[in-house]
Amino acid sequence: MSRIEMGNDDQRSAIRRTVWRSVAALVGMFAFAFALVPLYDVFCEVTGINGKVETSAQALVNEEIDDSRYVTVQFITRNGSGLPWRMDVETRQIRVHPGQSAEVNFTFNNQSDGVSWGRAVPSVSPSSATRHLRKVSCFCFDEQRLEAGERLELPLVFQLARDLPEEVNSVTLVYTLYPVETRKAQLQAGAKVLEGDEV
Amino acid sequence: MAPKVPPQPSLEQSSTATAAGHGLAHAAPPKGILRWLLTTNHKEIGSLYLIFSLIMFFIGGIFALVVRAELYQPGMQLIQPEFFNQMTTMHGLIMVFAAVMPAFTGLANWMIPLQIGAPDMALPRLNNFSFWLLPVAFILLLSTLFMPGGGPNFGWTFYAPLSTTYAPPSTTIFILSLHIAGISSILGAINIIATILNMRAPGMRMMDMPLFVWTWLITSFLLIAVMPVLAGVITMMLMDINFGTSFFDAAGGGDPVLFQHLFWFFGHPEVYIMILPAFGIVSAIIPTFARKPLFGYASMVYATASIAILSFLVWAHHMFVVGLPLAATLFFMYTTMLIAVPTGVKVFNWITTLFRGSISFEPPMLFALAFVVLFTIGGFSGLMLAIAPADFQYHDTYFVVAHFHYVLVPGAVFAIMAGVYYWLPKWTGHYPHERLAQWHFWLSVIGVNLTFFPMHFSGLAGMPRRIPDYALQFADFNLVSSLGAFLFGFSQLLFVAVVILCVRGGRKAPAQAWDYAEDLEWTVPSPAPLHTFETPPTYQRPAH
Amino acid sequence: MWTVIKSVLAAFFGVQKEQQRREDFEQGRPGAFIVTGLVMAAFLVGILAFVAILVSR
Amino acid sequence: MRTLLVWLAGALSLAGSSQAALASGWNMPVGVTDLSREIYNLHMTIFWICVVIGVIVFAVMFYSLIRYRHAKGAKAANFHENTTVEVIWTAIPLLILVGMAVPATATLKKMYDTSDAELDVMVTGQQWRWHYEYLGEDVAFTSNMSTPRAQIRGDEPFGENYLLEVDQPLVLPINRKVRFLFTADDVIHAWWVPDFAVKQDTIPGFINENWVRINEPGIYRGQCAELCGRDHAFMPIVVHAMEEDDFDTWLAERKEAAAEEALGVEREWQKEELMERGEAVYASICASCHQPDGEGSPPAFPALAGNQRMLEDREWHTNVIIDGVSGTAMPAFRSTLNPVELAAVVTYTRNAWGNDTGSEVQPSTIAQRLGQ
Repeated sequence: MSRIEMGNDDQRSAIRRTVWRSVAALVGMFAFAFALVPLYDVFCEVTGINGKVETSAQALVNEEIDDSRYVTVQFITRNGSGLPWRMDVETRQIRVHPGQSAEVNFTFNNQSDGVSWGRAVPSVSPSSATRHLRKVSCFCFDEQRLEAGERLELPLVFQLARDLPEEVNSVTLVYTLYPVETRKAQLQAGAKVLEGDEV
Repeated sequence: MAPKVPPQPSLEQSSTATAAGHGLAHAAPPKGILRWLLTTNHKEIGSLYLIFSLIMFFIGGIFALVVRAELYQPGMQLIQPEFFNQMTTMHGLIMVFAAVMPAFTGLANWMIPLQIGAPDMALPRLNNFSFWLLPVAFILLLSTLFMPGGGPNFGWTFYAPLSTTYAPPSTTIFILSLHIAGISSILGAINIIATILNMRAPGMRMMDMPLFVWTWLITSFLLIAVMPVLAGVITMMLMDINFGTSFFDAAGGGDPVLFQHLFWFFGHPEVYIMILPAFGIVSAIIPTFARKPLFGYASMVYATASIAILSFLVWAHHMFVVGLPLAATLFFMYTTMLIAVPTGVKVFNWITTLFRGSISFEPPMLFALAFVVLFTIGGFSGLMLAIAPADFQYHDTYFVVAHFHYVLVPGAVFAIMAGVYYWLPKWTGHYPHERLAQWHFWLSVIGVNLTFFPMHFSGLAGMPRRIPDYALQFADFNLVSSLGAFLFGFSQLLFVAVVILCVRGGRKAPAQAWDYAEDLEWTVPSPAPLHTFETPPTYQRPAH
Repeated sequence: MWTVIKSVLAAFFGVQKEQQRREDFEQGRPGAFIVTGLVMAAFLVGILAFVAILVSR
Repeated sequence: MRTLLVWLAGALSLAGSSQAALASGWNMPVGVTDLSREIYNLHMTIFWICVVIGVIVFAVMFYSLIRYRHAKGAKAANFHENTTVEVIWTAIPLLILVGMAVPATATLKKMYDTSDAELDVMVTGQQWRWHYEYLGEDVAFTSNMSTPRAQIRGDEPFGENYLLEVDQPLVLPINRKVRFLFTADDVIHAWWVPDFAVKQDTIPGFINENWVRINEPGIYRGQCAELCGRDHAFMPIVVHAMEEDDFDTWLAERKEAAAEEALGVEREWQKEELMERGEAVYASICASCHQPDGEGSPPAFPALAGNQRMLEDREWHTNVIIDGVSGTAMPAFRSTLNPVELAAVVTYTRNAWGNDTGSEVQPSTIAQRLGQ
């Protein structure tokens, strides 16, 4: 009907080329949107945005303890909805020197008559401290399973790096307890049984 | 050197275009409804887009008036808060995705082939498809209002987890309709890029293209870059709601703030998608009625491009209060302030175009001038919002509502109306009724300012946005805003009247409808026949 | 190369002499301009990010 | 032209009035902290810069529109570029922007410095109320809007502080640096008190910080600033700032009251007592979703009146209130209500609106269930 459909092969192939390039860009951008999810996590961990912390254990770094200053570390536990657990921390706050490692115990108590899975989601404030917090061991790395009425004590071992910014003299660690969906929990339980681990 | 052709038709074959349908055998188009369902003609599809967007403009406007009626005085009189939230959400979604964007796409369909001397869009059948996706998308979206639990009620920005864990059941339909609308925009953008890059009249280089074509080219690139990101975000929402993932749910290790980053990575370029073509329209109208070439054509192109690039670097200025680290806040504050520079360049260029011109005030010019003034005011409040410490006070208040309505209503919407008045003679062969158009203009200008100017004050005084009821100290501002909104809303009926009268008759317009208008569309007869430029014109650079 | 950088810089500012622009466009190597533009955009981002991080310390 | 008049009128009305008059509701409040004053000054500086630029730009524009009218026979010039002018009008705005960025950066740095706080308050946003906890002080309470629904419906005349009044205001000392920790239980809210220039999103699962040092005692009001669902407009913030001594006294009294309440867990409560207390708790905590008549607003908020599952299974009923229901708006009240309040509200909901189970729950039972 129009010029395009009537011929002019050069133009038609040029148009086709443009279209394919656009489509490639589109697909790329769609993939990029999903790639942003892990990228964002990496970015957050590197920069400490949003108090997101490493979700896996870090090694303790042997560095000289900075005796010249104290940092107050506060621990706050919160309950998200839907998990019949009680979460306590043995102390609400401690004072540590940068470079020093510390251990604090948290207790979890399943108050229902059924087994359930939970996860403590960590958040750190101020965000400028996040990069300088090394967690050697934390209950928040894994999902926890508690039998009916079971009580579990788990430690948090951490170290504040010596290069913690000068102006930071108090760091708050918040743990919010959320239920892990049953379906997901069963899958993982199954996997663990297969691996022969103690469940 | 302005990229214009001389006032006289300079096309060898312009006479061939005069008589529609001659020369080449055109198959007889199907009659009635089928003709519109199956049309692949860029002019007919452009009209469909424009009519669709006008209808949606009124539907979104009715939602806005419901909101303003409830806010007329303190207390809940007319509707419930749940419904209020649905109204604000729907108003935003409809105006952004169903009114402003399709209106620009409609203008692009009509005018880009005419302005570059192409016989049609590059992909006519795709063009038809991308239009007909729109009614499907928005009928779906509107139908959610009648579903149990109501329609989307989480604001047009649909922040998680309000839009996921706590959303009404209809949210899945909302996501589906947004996907369809997004596909429509993307297909439209591909078509426009393919047309502009490959189908310009022989001799027309990129830097000879009218600014409307340039701004649309850049807008299309923005669309291709960010609509897939929107699609990605809503897909993640869909998975969070229906498949138990937790992209945005802290309980499963996700992060609600990630949603906002992704949304605004789409959302801020989206804002420019709605304003860049407006720049193009105004840049065509002002020189025409100042009878003087556009000042700084090249810098207009560069400014548009740099606004587009910067738009990818400023998204987090919508999120200054979510707790970004200091360095991020500073970075986004600086980039946002930087956008003021190319935007300022544009305004200065328009005003310098007026300087020592020979200015007349036909309806398109009135709207274009109001655009320059009122958009600039919106730009000023935007600059204030960029100052991060002050934004902690402005954020999510009516000050923000005032800001973006100044940029979008007397900004984008006035530019669309200016464009419609400017090109109506070309579309219908008649000039729009001047008196009525002037009434429409003045009532709109007064209505817009009555509605949105007091919002600056109520926002500064501390009124949060998206609230159905407010404290007593905001009562006076809201009363004025509501009266203004009804004035503005009802004066748009005049616009419909002008358009209908213009289609039916009126003073006959020649091919060169406006004395100094220079782009290629003015070389084809008015009304433009169904098929134009079937033999490509040879573009001749004007000698200013 | 230097003229390319100069032209791109001028474009960033949104100013360019018509004469120069004409020459650039007649040179007919859009790729060079686009690449330079992108590099300089990245450079700009780098500078701003650097300033932001520096100031926030 | 009319637009310019409107615009100028607005600008002049701002310029013409004194700062005090400005604070009375046309402009951003100056506020009662050093930072809020600094932010106000930034705001006014950038505002006046915009006004000056606006006046110049629009003056040139309107001069051109009037002077070069076609109707008056103006002949158009033909120039369309001038590099010098273009460089100037790019460079000048750039300099102005740098000039603005410097003080803005300085203020921002102060806003981010939360170190050396003397008091920590944890602020938790919930649909649709605020929960405050004085960290390390064993004092915590929920703050609900106290404007009666009848006023909102228009059945009663508006009170003086319509929609900006709460049952229990947050009490803060003046002259002390108070650090806020923000989080939320359900969706994102934003805690905002304009007089402090503090606005911060509260995000479920994450923690945010901000701080305030109030200079003057008084009552300061604000609102939630992030759309959080149906009653977003109805979760105001009221802060009562006291002299330091008064604050210490208040805090001591609150601690004592909390301790006394804890003792109440031990004793046996009469059903009437529980019903009375439960009615109060229900009205302030539950009624906004489940409605005062227990009818709820399904599907989001189920009805409690005649709810079979709830009436048949007292333990399930108690558990839902203590632990919440994941993926819904029902939060865990384990730590925001004490055992007495929990027992009272369970008893009340089992016996109100024709729910005549006759059963009651003692605070001691709840305490045991909570492992206390």
